[in-house]
Amino acid sequence: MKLAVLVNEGPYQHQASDSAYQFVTAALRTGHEVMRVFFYHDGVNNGTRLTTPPQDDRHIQKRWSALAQEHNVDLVLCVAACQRRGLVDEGEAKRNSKDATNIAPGFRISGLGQLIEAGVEADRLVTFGD
Amino acid sequence: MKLAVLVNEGPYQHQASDSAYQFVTAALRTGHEVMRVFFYHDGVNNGTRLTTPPQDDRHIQKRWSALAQEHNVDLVLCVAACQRRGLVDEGEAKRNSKDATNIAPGFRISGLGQLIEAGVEADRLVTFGD
Amino acid sequence: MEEEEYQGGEVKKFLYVNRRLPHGTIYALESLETVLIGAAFDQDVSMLFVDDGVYQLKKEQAPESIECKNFSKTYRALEMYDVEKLFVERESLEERGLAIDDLLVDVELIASSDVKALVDEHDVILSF
Amino acid sequence: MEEEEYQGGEVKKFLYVNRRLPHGTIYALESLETVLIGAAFDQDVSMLFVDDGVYQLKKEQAPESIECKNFSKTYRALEMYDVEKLFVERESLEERGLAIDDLLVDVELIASSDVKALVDEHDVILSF
Amino acid sequence: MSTLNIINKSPFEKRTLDQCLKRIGAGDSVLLIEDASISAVSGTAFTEQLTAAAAQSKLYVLQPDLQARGFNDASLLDSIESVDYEGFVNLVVTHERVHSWL
Amino acid sequence: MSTLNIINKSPFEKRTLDQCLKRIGAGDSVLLIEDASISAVSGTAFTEQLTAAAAQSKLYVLQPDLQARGFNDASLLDSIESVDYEGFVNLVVTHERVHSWL
Repeated sequence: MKLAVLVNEGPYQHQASDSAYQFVTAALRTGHEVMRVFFYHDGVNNGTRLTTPPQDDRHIQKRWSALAQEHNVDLVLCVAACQRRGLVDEGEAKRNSKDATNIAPGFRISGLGQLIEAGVEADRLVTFGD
Repeated sequence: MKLAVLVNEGPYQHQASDSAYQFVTAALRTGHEVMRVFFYHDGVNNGTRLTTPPQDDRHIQKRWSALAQEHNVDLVLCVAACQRRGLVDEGEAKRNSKDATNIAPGFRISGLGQLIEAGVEADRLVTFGD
Repeated sequence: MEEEEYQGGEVKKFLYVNRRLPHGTIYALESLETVLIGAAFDQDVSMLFVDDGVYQLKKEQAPESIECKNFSKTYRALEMYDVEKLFVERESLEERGLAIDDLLVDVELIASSDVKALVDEHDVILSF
Repeated sequence: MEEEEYQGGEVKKFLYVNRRLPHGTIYALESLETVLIGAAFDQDVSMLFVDDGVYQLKKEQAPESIECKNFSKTYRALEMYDVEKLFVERESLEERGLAIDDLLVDVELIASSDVKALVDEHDVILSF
Repeated sequence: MSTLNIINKSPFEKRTLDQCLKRIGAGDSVLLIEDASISAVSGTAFTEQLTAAAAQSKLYVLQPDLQARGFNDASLLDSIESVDYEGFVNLVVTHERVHSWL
Repeated sequence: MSTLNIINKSPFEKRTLDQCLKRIGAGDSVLLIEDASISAVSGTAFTEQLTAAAAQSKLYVLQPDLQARGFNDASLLDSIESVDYEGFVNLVVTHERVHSWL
């Protein structure tokens, strides 16, 4: 079956991103397709490459980036939410005159339309939040 | 009286940072000293200079930075919380081999000891969170 | 936003469930942004206000008092985007001492016991 | 952390109020980090576990199941940091079907009606 | 005065109001801010509980938060006093300690 | 099956469990994850409510979340079935839609 996932909270503060990750890997293990993980609200904070969690802890961003690379999962950060929270890629840096970027590999910034599209095209949409 | 404030949530997602800001400005207006605002948990996300909120909305980071400059309020981001969430200054970038910084003017990154110190030295500590 | 186009052709029934107060968190505002995009994509969009979500439609909101954006007028504009199906749960209003006259827009009142049937009619449920 | 020193000399009584479950949010873990720093600063530190906070002390936590850090053993190490005053509200345990034997560490049980007196003895209340 | 207790969540959403009220006593005050401000409005399912609590503790509501959500002082329970941010600061200063029930 | 309802908050902290249960019906299921997992443990103040709910809807708990918090399957109410993440995926697939009560 074709699944899509929505993540509404940032890494570490809430379990939402952990639960979503475990759900996605279980779905892939059992032969389902995960066509997109859409990050909204504080969820966009999962997509920064600037975190340095304690060495004995999980690295949430790297885990997502690896999933994108190994299983071709589309990781999309909502552009409006990124602008409010300070998530920036090359294009956004240019558009909004920012002097740095912080987006992590495997993530892309796009519009809310990508969430609606996921809702339409996936057989099921599962939301993780606070 | 000497006051200190603790902010536990990031900008926009929760009202905590707004409430803290309004409280601090009211305290300054009424002749009190605000010796420190300590940002913990997702609160550290208030200190990124990379946000671009909608033009008709308040700019939470700039508002805090202006307060630091105009009233000499000490804005401290907890270093451990910063590492988990991806808030980086020059020193942290060097220490953790990051290729960018995102800290905003007027904020500094330091240890949790600064929160304890605020608790000891201020006459009252007021917490804003989720 | 030029990228916001969807050529898929398929139409699904989206139900946006709003259960939180406005202003204390951003969910009400960002949910509304999603509703507008969903409508722009020509999807079939309904909104359900239950629990503290009914406060989102309260008249006379003045968040200028806390220097926040007054997005409550956007609910009035939903009609222009063909979002016409706004459902409000009667029991949620009553517990809060609110009546239909306290609301900004015309809504359809439903009973708590009708919520399941409404949910069952929809393909995708989004609750922030 | 070399910067974590406080030379002020003044000692205040800090009460850490823990009201949330571990693992669902980071508050329990980051609260514990604050407690340890507070103790290292030679402040007078007490901890109060009420409501869902009592679950923080539950034996046999195994967050490896969700790939999270098992910080529950840190509660056992608190004694070494001279954090010896752990208070647990009896009613909070009872509502949750828990008994003192379910807890990782020795604690002092207090009644709900004693919480105010405990709070009144402290200078700074931190609740995450 | 003893402790200023701050509550910021709606009692319809979270149980914080109950959890706070049963653990405070003489000399303590409660300030309702952010989403908790709506509990100060009369005629809700929590009116009775708050009226009873007001017999024991002094109750305040942060007026700008109430106004943001579409209510004014006329909607308030008689036993609850409305303050602005400067009044909030004054409450902090006049109590011995502050307890935010998060 | 109709709707898979997901709850992630403790019923001692938030009222989500009540709010969900009163609005679902025949054919609907409830999955308790994250902090909500502890409501599946027997002998709590919510045991009676969940036992009653199980007569109407199928109730599940996410076992890894329960284990993280120090409980195992032996602590569960008889009427609640324990699933792992693959079981979670299977529930999503076998219901017509998913409703996360946030």
